[in-house]
Amino acid sequence: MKNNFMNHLFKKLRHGTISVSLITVTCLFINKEAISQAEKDSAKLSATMTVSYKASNGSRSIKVNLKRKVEKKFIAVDNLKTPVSLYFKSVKEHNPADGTGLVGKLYLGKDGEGVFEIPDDINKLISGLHKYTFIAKFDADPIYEDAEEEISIADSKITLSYLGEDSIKTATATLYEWKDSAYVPVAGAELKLGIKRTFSIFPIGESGAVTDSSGKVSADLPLDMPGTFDRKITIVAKIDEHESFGNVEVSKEVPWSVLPEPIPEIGRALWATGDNAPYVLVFSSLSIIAVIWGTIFYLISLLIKIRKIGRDKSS
Amino acid sequence: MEEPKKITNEAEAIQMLRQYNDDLLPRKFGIVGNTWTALLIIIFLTGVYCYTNQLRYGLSITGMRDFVFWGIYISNFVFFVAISLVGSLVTAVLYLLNIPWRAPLSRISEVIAVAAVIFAGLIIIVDMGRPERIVNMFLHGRIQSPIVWDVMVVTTYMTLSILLLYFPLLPGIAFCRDNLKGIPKWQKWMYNILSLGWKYSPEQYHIVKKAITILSVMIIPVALCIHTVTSWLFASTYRPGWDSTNFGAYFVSGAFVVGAGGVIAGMAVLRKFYPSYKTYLTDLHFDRMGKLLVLLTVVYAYFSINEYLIPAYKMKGEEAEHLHELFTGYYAPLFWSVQFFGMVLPIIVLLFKKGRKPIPMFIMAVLVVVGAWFKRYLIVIPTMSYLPIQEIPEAWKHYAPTFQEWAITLGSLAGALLIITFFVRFFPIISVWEVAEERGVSHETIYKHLNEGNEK
Amino acid sequence: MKNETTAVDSVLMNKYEAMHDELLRPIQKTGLAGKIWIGFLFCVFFAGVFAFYTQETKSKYETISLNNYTMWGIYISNFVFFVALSLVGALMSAVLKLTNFEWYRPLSRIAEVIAVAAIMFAGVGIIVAMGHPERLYFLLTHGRLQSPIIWDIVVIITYFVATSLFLFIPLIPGISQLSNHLKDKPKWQMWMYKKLSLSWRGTPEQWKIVKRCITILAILIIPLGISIHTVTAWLFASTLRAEWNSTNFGAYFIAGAFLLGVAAVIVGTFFFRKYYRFEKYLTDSYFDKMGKMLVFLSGVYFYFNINEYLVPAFKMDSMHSQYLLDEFTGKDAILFWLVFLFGIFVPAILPLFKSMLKPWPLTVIAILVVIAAWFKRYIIVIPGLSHPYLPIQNVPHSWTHYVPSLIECMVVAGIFAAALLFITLFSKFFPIISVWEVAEGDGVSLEKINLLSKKA
Amino acid sequence: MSQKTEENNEKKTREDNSRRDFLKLGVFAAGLTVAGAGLQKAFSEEKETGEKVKVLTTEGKVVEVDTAHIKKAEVCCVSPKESREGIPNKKWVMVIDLSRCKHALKCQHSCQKYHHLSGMNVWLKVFKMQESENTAPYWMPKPCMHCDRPPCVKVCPVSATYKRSDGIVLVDNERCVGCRFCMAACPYSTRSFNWEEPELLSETTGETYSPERGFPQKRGTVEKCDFCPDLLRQGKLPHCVAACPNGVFYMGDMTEDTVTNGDETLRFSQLMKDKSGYRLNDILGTHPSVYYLPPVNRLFPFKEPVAENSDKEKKAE
Amino acid sequence: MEDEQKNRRNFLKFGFLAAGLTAAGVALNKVASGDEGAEEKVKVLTADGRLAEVAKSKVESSESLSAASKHVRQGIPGRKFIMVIDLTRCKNARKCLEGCQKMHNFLPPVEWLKVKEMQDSELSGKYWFPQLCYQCDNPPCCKVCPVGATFKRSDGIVGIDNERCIGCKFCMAACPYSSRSFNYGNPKQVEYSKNHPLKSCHTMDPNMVGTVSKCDFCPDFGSKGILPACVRSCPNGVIFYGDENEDVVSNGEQVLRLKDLLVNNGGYRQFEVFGTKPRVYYLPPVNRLFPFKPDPVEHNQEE
Repeated sequence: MKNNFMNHLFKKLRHGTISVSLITVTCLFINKEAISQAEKDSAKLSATMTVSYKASNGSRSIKVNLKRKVEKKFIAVDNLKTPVSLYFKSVKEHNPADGTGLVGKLYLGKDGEGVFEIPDDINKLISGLHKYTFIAKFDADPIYEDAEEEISIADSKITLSYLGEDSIKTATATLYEWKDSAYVPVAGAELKLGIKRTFSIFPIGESGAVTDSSGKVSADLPLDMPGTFDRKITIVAKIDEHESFGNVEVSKEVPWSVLPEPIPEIGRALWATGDNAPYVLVFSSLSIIAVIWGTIFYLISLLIKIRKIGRDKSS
Repeated sequence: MEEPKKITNEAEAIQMLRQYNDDLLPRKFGIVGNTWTALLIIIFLTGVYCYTNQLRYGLSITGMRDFVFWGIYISNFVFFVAISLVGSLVTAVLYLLNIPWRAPLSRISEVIAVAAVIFAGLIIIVDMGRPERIVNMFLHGRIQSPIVWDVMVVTTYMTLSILLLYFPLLPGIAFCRDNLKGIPKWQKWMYNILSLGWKYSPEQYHIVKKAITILSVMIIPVALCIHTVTSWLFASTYRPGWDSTNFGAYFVSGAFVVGAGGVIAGMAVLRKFYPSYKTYLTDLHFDRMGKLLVLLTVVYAYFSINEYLIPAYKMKGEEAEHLHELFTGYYAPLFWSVQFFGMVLPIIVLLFKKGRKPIPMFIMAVLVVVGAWFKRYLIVIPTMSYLPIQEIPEAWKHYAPTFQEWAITLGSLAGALLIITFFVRFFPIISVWEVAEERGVSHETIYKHLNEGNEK
Repeated sequence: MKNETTAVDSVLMNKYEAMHDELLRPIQKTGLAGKIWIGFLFCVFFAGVFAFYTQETKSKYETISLNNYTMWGIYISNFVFFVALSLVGALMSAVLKLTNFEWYRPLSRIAEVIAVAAIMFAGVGIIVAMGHPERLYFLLTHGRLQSPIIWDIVVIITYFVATSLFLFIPLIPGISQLSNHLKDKPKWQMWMYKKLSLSWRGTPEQWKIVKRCITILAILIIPLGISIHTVTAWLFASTLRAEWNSTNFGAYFIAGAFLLGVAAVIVGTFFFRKYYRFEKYLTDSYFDKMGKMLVFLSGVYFYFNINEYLVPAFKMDSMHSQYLLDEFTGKDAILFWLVFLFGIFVPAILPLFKSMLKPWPLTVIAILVVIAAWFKRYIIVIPGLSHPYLPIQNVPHSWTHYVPSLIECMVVAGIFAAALLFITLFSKFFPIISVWEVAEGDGVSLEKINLLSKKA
Repeated sequence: MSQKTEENNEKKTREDNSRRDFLKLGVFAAGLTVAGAGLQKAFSEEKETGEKVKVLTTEGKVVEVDTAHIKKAEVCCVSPKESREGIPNKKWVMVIDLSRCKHALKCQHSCQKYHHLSGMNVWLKVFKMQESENTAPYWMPKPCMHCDRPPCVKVCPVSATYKRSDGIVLVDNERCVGCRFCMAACPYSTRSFNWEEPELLSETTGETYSPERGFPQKRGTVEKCDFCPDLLRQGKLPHCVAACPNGVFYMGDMTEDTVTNGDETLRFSQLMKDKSGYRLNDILGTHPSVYYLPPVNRLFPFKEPVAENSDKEKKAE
Repeated sequence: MEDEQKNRRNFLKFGFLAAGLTAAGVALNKVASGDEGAEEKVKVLTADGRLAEVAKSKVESSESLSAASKHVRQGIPGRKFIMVIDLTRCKNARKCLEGCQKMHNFLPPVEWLKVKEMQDSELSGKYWFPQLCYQCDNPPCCKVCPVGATFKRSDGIVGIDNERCIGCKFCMAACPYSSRSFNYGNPKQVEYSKNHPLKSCHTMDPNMVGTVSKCDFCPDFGSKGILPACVRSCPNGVIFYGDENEDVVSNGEQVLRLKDLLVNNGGYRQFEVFGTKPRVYYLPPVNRLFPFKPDPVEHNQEE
């Protein structure tokens, strides 16, 4: 049913846009020709692709970064013309050639970066595997040589607990890895605790803390840290760029009694919008205008009166 | 130089009124007048052309850039607002003070005021980056902004000035309608419409008198407001040189000076090209206006001293830089010439009786007016260059108006003069009935005479 | 025609003869009420002298409540008040005279004597405020031309001399009359009259000289009056303090001074009229005119107040906001708004009603204006001092709130009493209305006036 | 003509935020049932390129999709009306650590680039400052201060510039009448004016205008630093903060009391206490939202730049 | 305590005439300064408390006993005194103030040197701020003085001649830093001054009733290369003092290059915007040595 609907949709679209597509192709062709001219002059450039993995509260994403070396310095690639494709290696039909197993395609941004968010469905699908490998690659770019990069991630899990009754409020995080069909605590891994803020995570506890034998790290929360206006605060536990787990992050919203400083209201002020002018100003200016323009209209009525008198007399 | 004698004898009065009317009816321009008008039209049209360029290419055709972002348009605007105050000065203040010699001057000053205030409004639109959005002023006007206050008072003042010009003009228009022969149809039609069916009836006359009194009382505070608010456009900022509580009074007093100068210049020109006006614009008028100009200039000097000496005594940070530039720096030549020619010299010359003759008066008046224009330049422009200016091209630091900017500004000045010129061409520039009234002619006699003219 | 004028003359002559007699009455004898009044003033004055003696001999910590932050207290604000009051001489006798407002004549001497008393005790008031009054002569030996205080001293002395002359010269004919006609007076008094009359015989040469002196003084005294108050304003405006950092101060002070002066003359006129029974000469019509003047001057003063307060209030920078907010809504608000109400709004609005232009109501208004004017100076000088740029810390609590001490109040009251005493005693020795000036105003010739004084 | 449109289209496709692309693709891949009407509307405006990709579905099936559909919808663009309200429950604050600035000008370049600023208009300036003869010269980056009592907003006659609840002062260049009073009123000279028709960079043509982004610019209107509210809405740091190599800029939300320069996250109040934060010309009572940390123990010795502005000057001439 | 005071007193006495002029008072001082008794011997009290006899001409200050003399008005030749106050080190110990009060013989609540609690804006950190006369190079106080009682000297110091001061207090109104005091004549103070035998050549000691006084940068020490009282009394080395011409300042322990100190630590002057050009620089309170603690005591509550 679903597929039918989609196919129907696609067909309809294809018919409607053939001519435009043709032009696009021509245009691409012209482009390509121009570029191939350039290719003749110099060989394709080589670029280094780095791929990193991130799991945040169970949702996964892959970040692709493309750099190239110019005079011993790495700079971001901002002119990759072709999209980067991401494949999931464990899918049986995986075939880079015909695109099977493709998770997605994406054009890199100007900073040479792009993030593949793994869709929920695929995420669910691969969750059971506990070990996953992704391949990012692009080919046939007019400027850059083809590149391919693979990343393998072992399954891990962070649990986050919070003890907030006493005057000392503590957050504890435990790191587990999947070993022999069960999650077991990991010791000696650098596990960071923090509080979620708009742009970043405010670190709490000692910096560089590693998990103990039971896989735990704990830290006290600063008691004067303001939470949200609805009395909540989000604590975060994460590992960064772990060699086998990648980036894993877990957050938890907990009740918090410290309210932020209220945002000052602009109210009726000189610097407010026109509707919010101070009453004194509105009142005084309107009254002055009313008096003066009232008189002006009275004077104009006098003009009319003069005219009326003129007419009366002449008639 | 005695004041003209009062006339009580009716026959004499009628005789005099006849003479007045013959003398004062508008007439066709001679070659000089036509050349002058043509010249003004050319300058004005050049300005208009340059303005269309500005509309096309934006304000980039001007010499203004960030940092010095208000240029001669704004200083010209301030100048126009200043000169427009003369209407309220001569017409209203002198009227209310019962100064006996003011009647022949009132219409000259009022037409200058109207022309100036119209072009003040226009030039501020010229200065806008987005003139088509002037409508936003009404859609989204913020009462907190001094610009909105300025828009309100300029409109109000314009209306009041036009009314103050129009009310006393009614009998004059009617008289033209009835007595001008051999004029084109459209002109006749214009007089017909504008005279509002004026029948020289006492009721109408009474209404006019009443309206003039109301207007005279009302126009003074509005005139003070218009210039005070204009000064607040500057004084409400933090910039050195503008951050002054004195600005209101300083601007108003300066405005009276330039206004009086404008009227004197107008009087001298009219007297020169209409020899018959000598009877009305007598040496007495020049003498009195000369004294008035001295008084006004002295008052202006007082405010100028307060304006410059108090900060100069303190020589505070950025203000010191500003004052040094004015007193001894880049702007010093202009500054001292303006002070000398626009203030000191007129005071000295006009203190002497010989200085209060038409020709020296005319020269002094022109000096005052030109000095006043540059004074506004000095108020507006130098102040804008005292914040750390870096990372910008050298050319941006020193403002110099471009040719097109000058053309537009001169065009606006020509436009204002054009209004005055056309007015002189089509309407009596001296109010017959007011002059007669001043000479003690009773209202009844005036009606009688006017009716007689009507019958003719 | 000629008969007619002689008839008018004789009526006038009779009038002035009667006036002479009546004017001599208060000089001839003093009633009980007058004696009590003079005695009372003497008591207050001596109390003030005693208070000053105490202040100078005892520690100033105990006697006055000035401190390192509020270093200028009511002595200075009172000084400003007196300087303001002294401007009335320039206004009433000179400005009105030069602008041909003839009705000033009977009031000129009242105004002049108020001016002399005020400027005299302004000088005394400033000595009282000094830490080392005995070092006053240092101003001569070590004077620095750069200091506004020196400017102030110079203009105060000049103005004092000029006003005294302005009081004395028109008085000469009057004194000669007194020495001719007064009877039963102690020898010294007669001797004084004789000496002071400078052998006045009323010859045309003498008259000519007197007239010329008066004209020169009338012209001289205006710039002097303006400078004395402007320089006094600059004492404040030349500092870096936010609350006084205003280029508007000169004009603002002068406008206030004129308003205060007119109010003071109204009060003086009222009491002289009432207690010397001069209703015939100081008629209701003077109150009518003075009331209108109050309205006009309050309007002018209002204009400068607007500039003074609204321009910084629009910006509300941290330097100004502290004291502005204190004045608008904070701890000084009640005083501030009361002063505004009685010092500006009441005199601007109430005299617009005809019924308020009668002597009684107008005097009440004028007294309110005078009191408000005193507190206005208090507001200008004192509240701002408790908001310096750097915070006030670690000082006794009393240093942050200035409340004048008893000694200070007594000294100020003493100064007031002395000024009033001067005015009262003057009126007990000299005619308070200048007969010849009034007569001259009515068109009586000088020979007649001479005749008059001889005849009587 | 149509070819050009195609090119633009193509370019746009590449420029667009890839995350959105992917999301959309994901939607397709999952074969989610989306309301037909909405989809149709979305698709009817798009053109196919003919290039196909295959995607894995949840059932493990492969579906073929046209690349043209791997394209996100319009960049989030807030309407002028919404942009007047401000991001709820936020109060932005910036801290500039003067001891770290070495005039690298990366902040300025990034700002210019991402706001598509052309010509001479610079939103973020880096000034050489020296308070008095004996004291040290230092570099001072100067964005708009986003004052809590903005003198520019006070004087605007038409509410074209306005103060939002989150502290940002914005300019709506569809409302601005170009009177330049705000420029006169601003004691920090942060505003610039579009004196001529701005050289619109091609990627901005056809973009919907929003006061939150400031482009495309319009001739005869005022513009200035806007704190990048479009990024703030997405929880991203403004361009200058992200671009600075030395961590000079800290950005944060006052209600959260933290600021970050991307590398480190600090308590705002603590930072103010420790480093003696101050505001520029605080005495004017404008209450800026930008705080400075004094140039004490500077990380880099002060060096005058070589040949400053030579190219710019040329351009202006 | 008493010993210490005595020592200081002795120290002060050094260089001054001890006996002859004690009783003579102001008038005599003037006379004394006039005559040139070149070889007249005078007794002076040395630092260690002994009396010594020296030729009058050898005593530097004897020529200039009257503050009105030209020498004092000109300043110490070749000097350009300068002060740097490091706000990171101040913890409101108030020892500078005590030292100053002892040295210059005045009693609270008069403070020539104030320690204020400052906060630059609502959210900025609080800090302690020692504030004294800034000896501005463009002094607004000197501008307004009607009799030249306060004057600018070549060594940078703004002096007051309290024998010339007429007590109009205009200089106090003109000073934007409120750093001047007026001697209203606290009875205790009057008594104290009366009993105080010495009259410094360069300073306004003892305070004279009805005149203005203020921090004077201790020029009589400066002329001998001794640091001012406040610098020496500060336990935390907050205040650095020196000669700008030598480009070196010292707080008693450290000796530092002036330019380096200012440049490295972001030195600034209070209210640069007034254009007064103070000779006192501050180093901003960044990374303060002592956490800010509000002062529990309100000082000088008694008059």
